[in-house]
Amino acid sequence: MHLISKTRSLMMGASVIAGMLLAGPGIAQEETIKVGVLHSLSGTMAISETTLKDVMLMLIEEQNKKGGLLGKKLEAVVVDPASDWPLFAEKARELISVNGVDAVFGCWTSVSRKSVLPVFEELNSLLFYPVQYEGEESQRNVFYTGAAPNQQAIPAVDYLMNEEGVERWVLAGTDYVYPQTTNKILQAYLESKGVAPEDIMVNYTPFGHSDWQTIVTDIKNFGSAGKKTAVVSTINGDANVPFYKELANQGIKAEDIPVVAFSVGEEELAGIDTGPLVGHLAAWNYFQSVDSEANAKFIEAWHAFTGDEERVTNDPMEAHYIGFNMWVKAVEKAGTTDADAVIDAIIGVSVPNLSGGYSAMMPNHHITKPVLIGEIQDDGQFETVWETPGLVVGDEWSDYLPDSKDLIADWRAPLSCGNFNVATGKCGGKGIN
Amino acid sequence: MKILRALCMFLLPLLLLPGAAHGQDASLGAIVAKFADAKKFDQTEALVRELGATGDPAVRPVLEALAEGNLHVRKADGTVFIVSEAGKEMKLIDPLSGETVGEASSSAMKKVRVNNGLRRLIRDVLSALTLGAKSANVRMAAVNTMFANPDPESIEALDAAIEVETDPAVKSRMEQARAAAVVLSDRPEKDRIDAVELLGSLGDRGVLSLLATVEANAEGDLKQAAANATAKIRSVLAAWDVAQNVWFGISLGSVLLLAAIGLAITFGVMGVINMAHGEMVMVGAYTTFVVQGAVRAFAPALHDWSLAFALPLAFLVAGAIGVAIERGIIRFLYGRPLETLLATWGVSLVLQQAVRTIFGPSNREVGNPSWMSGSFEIGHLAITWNRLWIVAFSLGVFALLLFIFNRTAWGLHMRAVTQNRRMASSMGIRTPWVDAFTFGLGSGIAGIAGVALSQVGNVSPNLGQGYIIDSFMVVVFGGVGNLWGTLLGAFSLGVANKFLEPYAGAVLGKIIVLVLIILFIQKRPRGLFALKGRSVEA
Amino acid sequence: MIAARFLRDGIDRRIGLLLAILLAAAVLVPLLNLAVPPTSSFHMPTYLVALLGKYLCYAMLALSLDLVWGYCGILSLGHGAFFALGGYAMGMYLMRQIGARGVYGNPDLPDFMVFLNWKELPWYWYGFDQFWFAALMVMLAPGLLAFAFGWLAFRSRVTGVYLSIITQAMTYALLLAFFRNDMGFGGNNGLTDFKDILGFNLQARATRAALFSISALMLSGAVIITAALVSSKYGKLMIAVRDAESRTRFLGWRPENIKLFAFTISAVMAGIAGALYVPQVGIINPSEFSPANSIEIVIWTAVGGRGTILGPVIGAVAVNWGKSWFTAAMPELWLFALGGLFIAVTLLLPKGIVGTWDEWRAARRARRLPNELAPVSEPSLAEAAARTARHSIDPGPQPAE
Amino acid sequence: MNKTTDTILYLDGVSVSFDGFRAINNLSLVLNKGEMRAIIGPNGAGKTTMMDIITGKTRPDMGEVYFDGTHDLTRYDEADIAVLGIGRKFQKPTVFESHTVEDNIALSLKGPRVVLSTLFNRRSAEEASRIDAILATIRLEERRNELAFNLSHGQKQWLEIGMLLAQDPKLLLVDEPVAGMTDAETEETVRLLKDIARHHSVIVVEHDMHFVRELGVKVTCLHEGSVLSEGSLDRVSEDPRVIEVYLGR
Repeated sequence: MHLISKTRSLMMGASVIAGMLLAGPGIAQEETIKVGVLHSLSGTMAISETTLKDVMLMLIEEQNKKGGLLGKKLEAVVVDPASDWPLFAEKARELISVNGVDAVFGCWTSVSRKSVLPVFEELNSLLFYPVQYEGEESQRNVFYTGAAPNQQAIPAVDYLMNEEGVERWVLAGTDYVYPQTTNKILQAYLESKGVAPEDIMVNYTPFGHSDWQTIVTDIKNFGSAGKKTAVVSTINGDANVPFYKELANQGIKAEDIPVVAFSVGEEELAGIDTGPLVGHLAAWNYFQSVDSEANAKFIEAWHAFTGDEERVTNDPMEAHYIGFNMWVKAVEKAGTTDADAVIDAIIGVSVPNLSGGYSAMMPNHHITKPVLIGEIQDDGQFETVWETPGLVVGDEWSDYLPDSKDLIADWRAPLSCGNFNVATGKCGGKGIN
Repeated sequence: MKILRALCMFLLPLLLLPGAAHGQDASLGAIVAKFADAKKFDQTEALVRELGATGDPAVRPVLEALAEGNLHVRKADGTVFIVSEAGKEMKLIDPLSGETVGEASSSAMKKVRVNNGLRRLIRDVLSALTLGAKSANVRMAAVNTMFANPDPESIEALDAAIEVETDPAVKSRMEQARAAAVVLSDRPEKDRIDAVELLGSLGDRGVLSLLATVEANAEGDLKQAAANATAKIRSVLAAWDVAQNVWFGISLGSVLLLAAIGLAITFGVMGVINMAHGEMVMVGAYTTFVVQGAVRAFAPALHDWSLAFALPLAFLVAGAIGVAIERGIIRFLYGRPLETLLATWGVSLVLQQAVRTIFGPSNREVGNPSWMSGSFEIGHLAITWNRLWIVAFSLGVFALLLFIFNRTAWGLHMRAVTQNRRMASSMGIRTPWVDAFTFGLGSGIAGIAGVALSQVGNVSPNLGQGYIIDSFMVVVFGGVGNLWGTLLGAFSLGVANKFLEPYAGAVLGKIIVLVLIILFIQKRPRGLFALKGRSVEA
Repeated sequence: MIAARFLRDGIDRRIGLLLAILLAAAVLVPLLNLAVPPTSSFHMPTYLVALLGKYLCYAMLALSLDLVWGYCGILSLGHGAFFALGGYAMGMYLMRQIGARGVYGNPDLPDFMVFLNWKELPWYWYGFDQFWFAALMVMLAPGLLAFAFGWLAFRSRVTGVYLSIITQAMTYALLLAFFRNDMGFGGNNGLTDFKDILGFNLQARATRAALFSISALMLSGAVIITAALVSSKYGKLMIAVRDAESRTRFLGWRPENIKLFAFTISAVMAGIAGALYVPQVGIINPSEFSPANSIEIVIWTAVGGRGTILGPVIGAVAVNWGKSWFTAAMPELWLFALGGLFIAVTLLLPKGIVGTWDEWRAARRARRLPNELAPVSEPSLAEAAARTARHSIDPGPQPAE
Repeated sequence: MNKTTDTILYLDGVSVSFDGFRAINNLSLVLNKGEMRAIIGPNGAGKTTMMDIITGKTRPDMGEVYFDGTHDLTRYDEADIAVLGIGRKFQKPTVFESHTVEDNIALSLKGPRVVLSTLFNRRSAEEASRIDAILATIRLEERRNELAFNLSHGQKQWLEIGMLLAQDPKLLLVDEPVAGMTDAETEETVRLLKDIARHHSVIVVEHDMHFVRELGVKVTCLHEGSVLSEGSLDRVSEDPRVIEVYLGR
C-alpha cells in the first residue's frame, strides 16, 4: 500500500511537471492568436525547411505591424520536428493541444504530411502545406498551397514538347512517392500525346544519391539516338548538386539535352556553380526574378528581416505567403479563428500572389496559380521563358491515373467530400461501402 | 527544316565570302538596333537569322554576347550594348566596334532574353559563319553539328569543303559527316555501302540509330552491310562499356577511399568508433568554401588555385578540431571503444548544429577550378577531369599516409604506442601527444578529403552523415587497422557497385553490395586483410 | 514458468519498484485521462498519454538492446530493424483494417498500391487482415531475421566492431529496400492513415488510453522476462560470454548458441515494442530502419546504464523526454544540448545513470561497513563491470578488434 | 607406438604456419594416460600454438592429433573438445569476473551443455557438494560469495584451475600457472597440481625452472615449433641444444 501511494504521488508529480514543462514555451502574457510553425530545423530536411520557418516569422511579424488579427497579436510557436516523421505527429499534437495554436504552417515531405494528417483530423485544426506534391489527396483540415502535378509537371512537358520539339524523354527521379506518381502521370500523358514507350526512359535513384556517373552516361547515350531528348527530373534535394555537377562535367549542355526539374529552386541553386548549367529549366509557380511590385516588396522585406542581401526567395515561400494571407483573410471574414468557421470561410478567398495576379482557394482545398517555366541563369536565378496564359486550378485527383480520374473533392456543403466519385455519385472512392 | 536552314547558313558564306565587304556596318547596326524592340523569342530569332544571313564576321561578337546573355538594352533610349559586369556597374561596349563607351548601373539596363532554342540557333549560325574560318577548332565544331544532323543535301557542300580542308582531323571528320549524309541519300548502292562501312568502323553510338534506320529500310547488300556495321559497333561499345564500368568503379572507389582513409586511422589504428568522422570531412569542405569566398573577394585571379590554399588549411582546421576532441574527450575513454561511439556521436551532433548556425542550413557553393571542369575522351570513354583528379588525389593521400606511417619517426612512434604503449612510454615517447597527433592526423586527412569531396557533392551540414556509413563499411570490409585493406576495400566496393548498377539499378545494387559485405564478413570475420597469427586469449 | 520462478524467488527491490510504477501507470493514466474532467489539475491530457505510450515502447526497445549488449556483449547497431519489422507487421494489419475506407475505396488494396497502379495484393500481404496472423508475424519476422543473421554471424565468430558494423549494414540494406516503392510497403511514405484496431477507433481517447495500458503491461512483462532470464543459469552464461567468451567455449559451452538465443529473444521483444509503437504514433516508415535510429537506441541504453534492467528504461524515457522538451523549448539549439548531454554522460557518468548511482551507493556502503563484506546482489554486477572496465583494461588506444 | 592404446594424447607430424611463418613444424608428442608432462621452451617456440591445436582453436595444416586413442581432434571445435574431456587454463588467468567464485565453478561443472535447458536449471544437491569439494581443493571456500573480480592474481589462477577441475576433464592443459605468484603460492600450486595429476593427465607449460623441478615430471623442450629434447629435467637441461637456445650458457 505504501508503495502504491508513493507511486501515485510520483506519477501525478511527474505528469504535472511534464505538462508544465511541455506547456512552458506556450505560456504568454497577454491573449494572442497562436500560429504553429512545424518545419524541420535539424536533420536532413533542415536544408529546405529552415527558410520556411523564417518566412513564417517574417509574415507574422508583418501582420502584427499591421495591427494583428481580430484585434489580437499573432504569436508564432516554433518547434523542431527534426526530420523525424513520427516526431512530426507528436509535435503537431503538441502544437494543437498543448500550445493551443489555431493554425499550423508546416511540413515539406509527403511523409511528414501523411504523418500529421490524422492528428489534424482528430483535433480538428488547420494545416497549410506549402510544397509541390504528388496530389491524390484532399483532406478537410489541410490546405494545399503548393503545386499539384497539373500545376507544374504537365505544363513543363508541354513546353518542352511544343517549344523545344522534344521527342524522347528521360524521367529521372528519386525513388519515393512524389516522383513515382508524377512519372506515372507524365508517362500516361506522354503516351496519350503519341510518344512511343521506347522513347521514354524511367530511372529511379535512392535518396541522397551521390554518384551519378552511370546515370548521366546513360542519359547521354539515350540522347544520342538522333531525336531531341530532354530529362524531366524529380530528383530530390541533396541528390541534385552532384547530379548537376556531373551533368556539367560530362558536358551535357542545355541546348542538347535540357533538364527540367520540379524540385530545384533558387535555394538549391545557391549550392551550385550555375555557370555550366545555363539554360536548364525548372517549372514553378514563382521565381525570385519575377518582375512584379508585390515581389519586389516581398524580397525587400525578406532581406530586411534576415539582414542578408544574399538570401534568396523561392516557390514554397510564396506558397506560405499566399497561404498565410488566405488564412488571415478567412479569419477576418469568419470573425473567429474557430477551425470549422475558417474552413467554411476560406473557400473562394482570393489574395494577391507574388507574380502579379491573384490566387484563390478552391473548394478542393487547392489553389489557383500561374505556371512559370524558367531557365537557369549564371547568377543562380531563373529567367521566365514561358508562362501559362491564365491561372491553373490545382487538380488533386489526376485525370491521367485510372483509379482517380473519376474522383473530385469539394469541401463545400452539402457535398463536403474529399473523394467524391462522379461515376457512382458517392463519396468515398469507389463508394463501395 | 532546321537542317536546311543550317545548310543555307553553311553555303552562304562559302559563296559570298569573296564578295562580302565591310561596307555593311550601317545595315548591320540597323539590325542590331532592332533587338531593342524584340519582345518575344521568335522576334529575336528572326533577327539572329537576319544577322547570320549577312555572312559578315562582324556579327560574331554580337551573337556570342546574345547567347551569353550579355546583350543589353539601355532602358532610357533603347540603345543596344554588349555589357560586361563589374560589380554593380556595367561596362557598356558598342556591339559592332567593340569600343567601351561608358558605364551604367544594372538597373538601367534590360537584358535581351534568350532561351535554349535561341542559343541553339546562335550556335548553328555561328558555326555556319565560321566553317570557312581560319581556326580548325571552329571548323571542327561546325562539322560536328553537321555530323549529328546528316542531310543528303549537304553532300556537295561537304565535298567542296573537303577539297580545300588542310587539317587532317577536320578532313576525316568531314568525310564521316559526308558518309552519314550519303547513307541517307539516294546515291548508288555501292557508295552507300562504302559509307556504311566507314561509319561502322567508327564504333560510335550516335551512328547506331542512323544505321539501324538504314537496316530497317534497305534491302539486299546494303541491309547486310548495315547489319554487319551495327553488330560491329555493338561489340565495340560492349567492350567500352566494361572499361567504362571499371573507370566509374575506380572513381567511386576513390571517393570511398577519401571518405574512409581518415577513419582508417582514428578507428582502425586507434580503435575510436569515431562517429564524428563525417563531420571532419564536412569541416574540410566548409573550409574550402570559406577559402574560395576569400579568394573571390581578395584575389579573383587566383580562383583556380583556391583548392591549393584550401588543402593545408582544411588539414589544419580539421586536425586542430581532432586534437581538441582527443584532448578534451577521447583520452578519457581509451579502452572503452563503445563509449567513444556515444561521445563522438554527441560531438557530431554539436558540430553539425554549429555549422548550421554559422553557415546556414542550406547548401553552399564550392566551384570547380577550370582544370577540374569538363571532360576528355579516350576512345568511347568519357573521363571527367574532376574524377580523374580525385582518383589521383586519393592515391596521393594514401601514399603520403603510408609514407608517414612506415618511413617517419612520427609514424614509428604511432605504431609503437598503439602496439605497446607502456613500453613506448618507458622508452621516452610522450604517448599522450602521440595519441593526440594521431587522432589529429586522422581528422586532418578527413579534412583534406572534404576539400576533394566538395568538388563532387553537396556542401551542407548533412554532408558528413552521407559518408559515415560507407566509410565504416570500407574500413571494416578491408580489415580494421590495415591501410592497404582500406585501399583495396574502397576500390573493390566501388567497382562492385558500378558493375551491379546497370543490371540491378542504383538502389538494388547498393543493397546487394551491403548483403555481400555481410556474407563476406562471415567468411572472413576480420575483413579482407586480417592478420593471421597466434590467437590472443580471451 | 521461468517468470513464475523468478517471482517466487523474490525480485530485486528496484525492479519491484519499477514494476509497481508501471502497473500503477497502466491503471492510473487511463483513469486520469478518461475519468478526471479536463478542468481538474489532475487530468492527464491525451497528448501526454500518447507521448508516454511512445516512451514506454522506446523503453522496451532499449531493454531488448540491453539484453544483448549489456548482458551478452553483442553491440547491435541494427536493433531499429527489428523494431521496424514488428512495426511494419502491425502496420500491415492496420492497413488492411482500413478496408474500403481508403481514399480510393478499394476494399482489397491499400491506397498506395492503387495509385501505383497495382492490380492485386502481393502474396506477402496475405493473412494480415487477421489480427492473430499479424501478431504472430510481429514476433516471427524480427525473430526469424535475427535467428538467420545470428546463426550466420555467431557461428562464423564475427565479434566486436565487425559484428556491430554488419548489423548496421543489415539495417541500412533494409532501409534502402523498404524505401523502394517496388517492395510493396509504401516506399518512403510507409504505412499510415490507420483507422482502427480490432474494431476500436484509433483516434478515440479510450483506445489511446488502452494502448498505453497495454504498453505499460507489455513493458512490465518484458522487465520480468529479462530479469528472469538474467538471473537464471542461462543469464549467468550470457554474462560469462560477455566477459570471457573463449573461456566459456573452452568450458564446453557453445557461445554461438547462447548469443543466438539472446539475440532472437531480444529481436522478438524489439518487434513487439515496434508493434505497440505504430498504432500510437500512427505511422511506420522506412526511416525507422535508419542506422542513426539504431545508434540512438544504444545511446538511451548507455545513458541509463547498460547491464542493468532499470537503466535502459530510465535512459529511454529520459533521453526522449529531453528530446521532446528541447525540440520545443529551444528548437534552434537543441542539438547542442543533446550532443552535449551525450558527451557529458560518457565522461561524467561512464556507467550511465543507474550504474553511477550503484557505484556511489556501493562506495557509501563500503565506507559505512569497512570491515564487513557487502552482500552481493544483482546490481553489483554493473559495479563489477564498471570496475573491470576501468581498471583491467590498458587505458590507451588499442586497435579495434 | 600404438595410438589407440594407453595414450591420452597423440600428436604426429603436426605443422601449422601463419602467413608463411611456421609456428609448429613437424611436431610429434605423446602423452600417456595419467601422465603429467612439463613443457618448456623459449618465447615463440610454439607452446601456446600447440595448445591451440589440441583444443581446436587452430587447425593444423597437416599431421595427426588424437585424443584418448580414438578421437581425431582436428575434426572437432573447442566446445566439442572440452566436452570430450580436455580442459585448458590460459596464460593470463581468465575467469568470469562479474560472477561470484561459486558461480564460476557452477558454470564449469560437468554436465550437459544444452543452452535451452539452462533456462530452467536448478542446482542439485549433488552439484552443490561437488562445488564445495572443489572450493575446498582450491582453498577459496571463504570467498565463495565474492566476485571473482575481487580475487588476487594467484587466487584467480587457482579459481581457473578449480573451474578446470569442475569440468572433470581427462586431460588438463595448464599454461603458466605460477606466473606472477609469490613463492608460497607457487608451493601451494605445486601441491595442487600434483594432487590433480593423481587422477588426471596433465600438461603444464611453464618458464619457471624451479617450479618445473618441483613438479618432478618428464619434460619436453620445444624450439621453433618442434621437439628439441625430451626426458627428465636433468637430462633435458644438460642437452647442449637446449642450453644453446633456451637456458643460456
